[in-house]
Amino acid sequence: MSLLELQNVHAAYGSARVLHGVSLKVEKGERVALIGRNGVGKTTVVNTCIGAARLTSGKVSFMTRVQKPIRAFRAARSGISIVPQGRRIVPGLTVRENLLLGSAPDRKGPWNLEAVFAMYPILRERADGLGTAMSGGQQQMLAIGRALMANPDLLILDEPSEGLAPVVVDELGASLVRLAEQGTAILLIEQNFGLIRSVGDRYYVMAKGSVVEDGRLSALTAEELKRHVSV
Amino acid sequence: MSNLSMAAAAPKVRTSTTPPVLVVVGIAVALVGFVLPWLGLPRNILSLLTSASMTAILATGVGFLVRQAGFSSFGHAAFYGGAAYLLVLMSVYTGLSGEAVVLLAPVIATLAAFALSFILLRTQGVAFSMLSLAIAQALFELMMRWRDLANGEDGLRMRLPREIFGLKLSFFQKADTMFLVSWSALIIIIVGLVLLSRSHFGTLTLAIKNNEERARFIGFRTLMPRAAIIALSGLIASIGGTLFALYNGYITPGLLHWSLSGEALIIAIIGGTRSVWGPALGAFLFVILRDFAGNYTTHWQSIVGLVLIAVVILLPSGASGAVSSLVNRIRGGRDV
Amino acid sequence: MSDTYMLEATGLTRRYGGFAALNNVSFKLRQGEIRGLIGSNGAGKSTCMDVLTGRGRNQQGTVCLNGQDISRLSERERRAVGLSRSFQKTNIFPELGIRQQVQLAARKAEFDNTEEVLAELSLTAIADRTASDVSYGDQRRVDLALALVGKPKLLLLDEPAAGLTIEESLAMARHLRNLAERWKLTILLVEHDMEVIFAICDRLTVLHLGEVLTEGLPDEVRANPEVIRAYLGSTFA
Amino acid sequence: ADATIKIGVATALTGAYGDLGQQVKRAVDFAVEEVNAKGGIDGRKVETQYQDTQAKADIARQQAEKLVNDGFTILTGSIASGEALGIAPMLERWDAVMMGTVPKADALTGAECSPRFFRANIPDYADAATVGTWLKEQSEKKWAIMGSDTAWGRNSGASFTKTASGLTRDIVAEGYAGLGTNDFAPYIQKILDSGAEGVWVALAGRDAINFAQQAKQFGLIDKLKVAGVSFVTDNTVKTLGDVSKGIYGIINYSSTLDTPANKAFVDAWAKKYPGTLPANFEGETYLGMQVLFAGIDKADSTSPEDIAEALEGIETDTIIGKISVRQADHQFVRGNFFGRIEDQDGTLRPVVATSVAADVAMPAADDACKL
Amino acid sequence: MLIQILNGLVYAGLLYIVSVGLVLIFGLRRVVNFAHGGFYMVGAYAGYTAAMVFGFWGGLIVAVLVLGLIGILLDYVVFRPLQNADHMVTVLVTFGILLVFEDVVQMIWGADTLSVLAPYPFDGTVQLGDILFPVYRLLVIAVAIAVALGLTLWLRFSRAGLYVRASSVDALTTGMQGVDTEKLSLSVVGLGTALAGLSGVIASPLLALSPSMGSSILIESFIVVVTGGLGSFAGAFIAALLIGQVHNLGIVYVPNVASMLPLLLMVVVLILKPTGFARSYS
Ligand SMILES: Nc1ncnc2c1ncn2[C@@H]1O[C@H](COP(=O)(O)OP(=O)(O)OP(=O)(O)O)[C@@H](O)[C@H]1O
Ligand SMILES: Nc1ncnc2c1ncn2[C@@H]1O[C@H](COP(=O)(O)OP(=O)(O)OP(=O)(O)O)[C@@H](O)[C@H]1O
Ligand SMILES: [Mg+2]
Ligand SMILES: [Mg+2]
Repeated sequence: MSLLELQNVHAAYGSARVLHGVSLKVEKGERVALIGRNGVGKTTVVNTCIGAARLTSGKVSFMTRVQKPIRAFRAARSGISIVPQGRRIVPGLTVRENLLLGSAPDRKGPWNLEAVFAMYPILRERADGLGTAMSGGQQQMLAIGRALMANPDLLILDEPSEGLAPVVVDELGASLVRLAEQGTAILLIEQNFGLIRSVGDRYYVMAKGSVVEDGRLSALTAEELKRHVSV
Repeated sequence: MSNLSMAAAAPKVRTSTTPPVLVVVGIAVALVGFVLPWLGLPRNILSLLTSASMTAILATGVGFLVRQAGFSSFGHAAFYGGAAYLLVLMSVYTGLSGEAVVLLAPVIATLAAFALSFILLRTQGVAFSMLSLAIAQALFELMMRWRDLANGEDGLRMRLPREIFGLKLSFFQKADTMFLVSWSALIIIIVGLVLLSRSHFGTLTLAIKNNEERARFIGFRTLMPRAAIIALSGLIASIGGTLFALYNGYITPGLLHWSLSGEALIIAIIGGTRSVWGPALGAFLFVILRDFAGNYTTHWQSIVGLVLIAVVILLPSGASGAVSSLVNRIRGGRDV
Repeated sequence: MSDTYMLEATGLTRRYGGFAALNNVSFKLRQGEIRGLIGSNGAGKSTCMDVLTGRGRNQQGTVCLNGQDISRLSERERRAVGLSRSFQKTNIFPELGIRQQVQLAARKAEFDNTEEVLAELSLTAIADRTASDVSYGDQRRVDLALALVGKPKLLLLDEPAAGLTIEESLAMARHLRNLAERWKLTILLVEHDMEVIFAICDRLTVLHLGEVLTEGLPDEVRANPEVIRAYLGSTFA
Repeated sequence: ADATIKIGVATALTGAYGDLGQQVKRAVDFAVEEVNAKGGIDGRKVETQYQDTQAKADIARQQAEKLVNDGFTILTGSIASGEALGIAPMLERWDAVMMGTVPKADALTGAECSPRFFRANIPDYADAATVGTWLKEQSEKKWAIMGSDTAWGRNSGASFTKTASGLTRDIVAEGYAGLGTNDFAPYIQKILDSGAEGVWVALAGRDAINFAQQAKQFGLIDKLKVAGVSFVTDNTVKTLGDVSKGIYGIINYSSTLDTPANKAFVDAWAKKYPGTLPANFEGETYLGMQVLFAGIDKADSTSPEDIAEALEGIETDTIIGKISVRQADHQFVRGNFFGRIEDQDGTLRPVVATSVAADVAMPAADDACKL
Repeated sequence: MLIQILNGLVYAGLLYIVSVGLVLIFGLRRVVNFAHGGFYMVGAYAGYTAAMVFGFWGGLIVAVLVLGLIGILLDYVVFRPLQNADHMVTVLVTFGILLVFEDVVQMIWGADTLSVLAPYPFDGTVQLGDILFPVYRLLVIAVAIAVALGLTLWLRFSRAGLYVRASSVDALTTGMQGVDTEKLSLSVVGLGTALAGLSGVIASPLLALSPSMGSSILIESFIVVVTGGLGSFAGAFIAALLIGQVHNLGIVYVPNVASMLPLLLMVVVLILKPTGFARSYS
């Protein structure tokens, strides 16, 4: 069953058209990487799925259900959690509250406050401090933890390695792989080759608002991958 | 970096230059204003336009503050009414010449605006609005309660010599002649503000409005420019108030009341604060609408309210925004 | 290299309540040096930049630029003596055009090569667009452009390569190296992208839990087991 | 004699004094309809136009000017004194004439008097004279004042103080509340704490109601003798019901006045506005219209200047008897009344207890007025 | 003196109930809702009319329900379509609504002032020391405390409260966590206006009803909200307490400047602490 499917999606911000026919699909348990240069529209793909960019034509479906109109909360309720670019930690809430915000009481799974704290101990230490009063990388951990709290079927991460120390990126890669092995599908938007390679299985390459290529990462050499990202 | 990062989307350019058509229309409107008194319009229309142009000056001041500094003042009546009160009080209590009184009133009001700006600038957003409201309202209460000075809610009559600036006082109190005065003032103010907003100072204050901290980090002082904008906006409002007092010869604390400040802000937003001339346009529309509604029904309040809601919802960038995009569309351009 | 230091920071400290985000950190930079400042998340790197540039309150320590004590100067005055920075959390003027704001930043320093900076950061094509309308990566480069124009003497960059592709990061690294030589810039670079760090830094300072863990040549640091454990992990060791 | 007589009514149709403006409108409509039914004045029909002033002086002035520009040069309708004070100085320049029927500020027929302004109702200083006659007979020695913090309220308080001290009564507490005050509790408590035996109230409209309602809850109305000006109106009674019973006060006009002319008026009124009796300001406004029409008739002209001239010194019969318009200050010289809210024919209403004759009720004209 | 302080508490209580709805709506929609004064007024009138059929308490329930519905409508028709517009625009729309409401109320109920008697069993007085105090006034204090407690507990400790707080600062992110923010804001705005209705009915035995009653209390409640710190419930509570006292004691001790004191208090607080007593939901 495809958890997320975009069919020939065109999307815009106001009158500025950004996506020109994007089709992609994430099946249950898959690990998919979405790559491309700055400004090609990767984040816009995510934004379209939560209604933050305007879908002008095409279809977006969660769990094979076509979304119309697209509303942010539907994604979450269909089991899709997002680690947004720029982290979007909610100001005024404590770390714990930010995490609780992400939890979905009616979804079962291994993730809860304790599990997240175990993965990122710094969050436990700071549990009652403001989420926004942490360093950039710590906030990134919080954003990832928050997304996991819902025990998602599909985890979308928009440049999660940004601002993370190399060790932490390594750990993130490992934990994403573990997650995938437990059955959570992953859509990873990244610039960091190491992370793409260690997590991704299939890939899509975007350029100028459309998907220009897709395939299996294992079939790509490092050189080819580099080239794709630079189109 | 080697490769160009190409934007995927067609560039969405926010026009920073006014289309020439608009400039031409603007000049034409300004000129038409100067011949209006000779067109034999009914007296009521002319006196309506005269009050509207004073309101327009006030709204221009308020709108400029929104546009250039991002502050929605709920207290500009303090400068408008304050200047009017200064003028009348000085005319009653001091032996100053008529000319001095007329010139000093806006000057003092502006200095007050400048001084107050340092208090106001400690806040932003809604708190700024409310602080300005509180200061203005305190002035209102003062004029209301200090009966010996300003005669409370019954108001005060101006006492100026029969002639000022070599002109008969009645020149300033008749609609046809006063219209020329206030219209000129309005045009000068708008042209001045347009020039100012294109200058370095204009860009700098816009930058400070956007991100005050970063402005400091690229090496600019941020307090003084903002204080200057507040003072300037106060000056504009007080010019309007001075003209009002001169024209009416009679003032009441209503000129200081928050509802007048609120009205000015409404007018500015209806007119659109993205352009310098928007609030003035809004003032003419608003004053004429209210008069029209008042002539035909006592439910002018509902009508004004409903029109306000409709305009604001249908034209979120205000009347001037609508005009601009209309002009653009006529010229075949894209909607911006 | 001369023996005079361009920047001398001593005893930099910032506390939040009882917690010291930065605790008595000292280091010195030579003229023309590119210094990498690395360390795990929350180590205090951004805080260190803040203290150097006078951002925020309750900071201790002295900062000397070319022998002049600038600890008491405001952000604006520090910029005037040649200290310029970029931000980890994008900090630009969203409503202004990209060229417009870069020119504004250049103005104070009577600097007229804004076009060059725009071109080198690949911003020329989008220079007339409003900053809030470009992608996140583009905005990060606008932030960098604001720091670069005006030929600062000392440039503090907080994760300039974050969100860039590897290609672009390396291009940026080369570009910085280049600038440093041409303009005789001194750079303090915070970055988690080790390719960038190892490509251009002369020396590295490693922070950990608000204190200096070690300082040295890139290769020394890279081999330091403590740094590997606390920060680098397997990939770069 | 063909032109119509155009009366412009600039009054508070909305806003805090909206209820008073509506009273003025009802009375003017009534008077005009009545005179037109009789064929007009000298064959000229009377026409009216209304403009809303919200009781704000600056708007009032603009609206009055608008009316004048439209040819409605005979003005009336001001509620707040400030409105009339703003308009009066302009009347000559506009070539208009104005009949005030509600504003009570002394200055209107004093320092700020105008050759084109006439006043039908009773100014503050004259009310004070009426109070004296009543207060003499009251046994309470200690009085408090609860006034509106406006020129009118302050004036009224000051005149009461003067009258009271002349009669060896003490003022033990004084409070003046701003227009639109919500909570009168602190004032009420202050009065109760002061040991006053009576309280003089100079509040109007919503303030009067608010005060009365809250004073009742604190037991002040039951404990103290309460009297006031503009307090004892049909409106207050209608709103307050039993709360208002027994309150004393100056009544400038009451539908209970026992004269044939008034009876006829009240009957006709009840026909036009079924189920209502003319209230205080309705009576006073009608009175003003009666005299105005007489003036126009006498002038035999629609020119404001002629009308003003004809009104000066005119003497005519009205619903409250014969009255004259004083030449010196254009004030109507007329009687005043003191009364009490009582149950009459099963309804509560202000009932006249004492009538004060014109010579006592209307002290001499103010020297400050130079016409 | 003690009685005067008690009177101050009563007024503070009233101000608090009026203000708290403003705080709620401001918190969620970032809009200073001028229409709130109108809702308060409509609540009072609706309660007045409904009371003729259902009695005071029935009227109270009707008014609260009617106002809640109006709030839901308001959110649906105004706040939601305008959520991406400049906040000032939305503020002006609410101002327009206030104007329309005042006019409509005047059309239906007339310009005359109306009054409502305190309901049984709160219509009497109690002996406090040697002074009689109206029981109804004590009830106002009690209602204010109940509202304060209820709201605080709800926002602090319930899941819905967490959602409200989150969505007030970042609706999109909150939505991404599976919260239907639009439904949430319908109910919160509805609750806010229902509180306006409640305050209108509660106020009516104290204050006379007139079409201008809304605007006359609006500014004072703005002062409370801003002094307390925008969006802060605890702040509003403290500010209402303070302003109630300042207002009352001012009238007693410095009557000539009493009307300026709350304004000056706000100015001073904002100068010393520009964010008011508190920063965010607390
Ligand atoms: N406003 C604040 N209040 C409390 N603690 C803070 C605040 N700002 C930062 N901190 C803490 O100070 C420490 C240092 O933060 P800093 O931002 O300097 O880290 P950093 O080294 O830049 O990390 P990163 O690589 O993740 O950006 C962190 O533990 C952070 O949580
Ligand atoms: N709010 C907006 N309004 C108008 N255009 C926008 C807006 N946000 C993004 N764009 C444009 O849409 C295009 C795609 O942006 P998007 O953020 O999806 O890129 P991206 O691939 O995620 O880039 P990055 O790697 O930099 O995050 C860019 O050209 C950008 O300029
Ligand atoms: Mg992106
Ligand atoms: Mg950092």
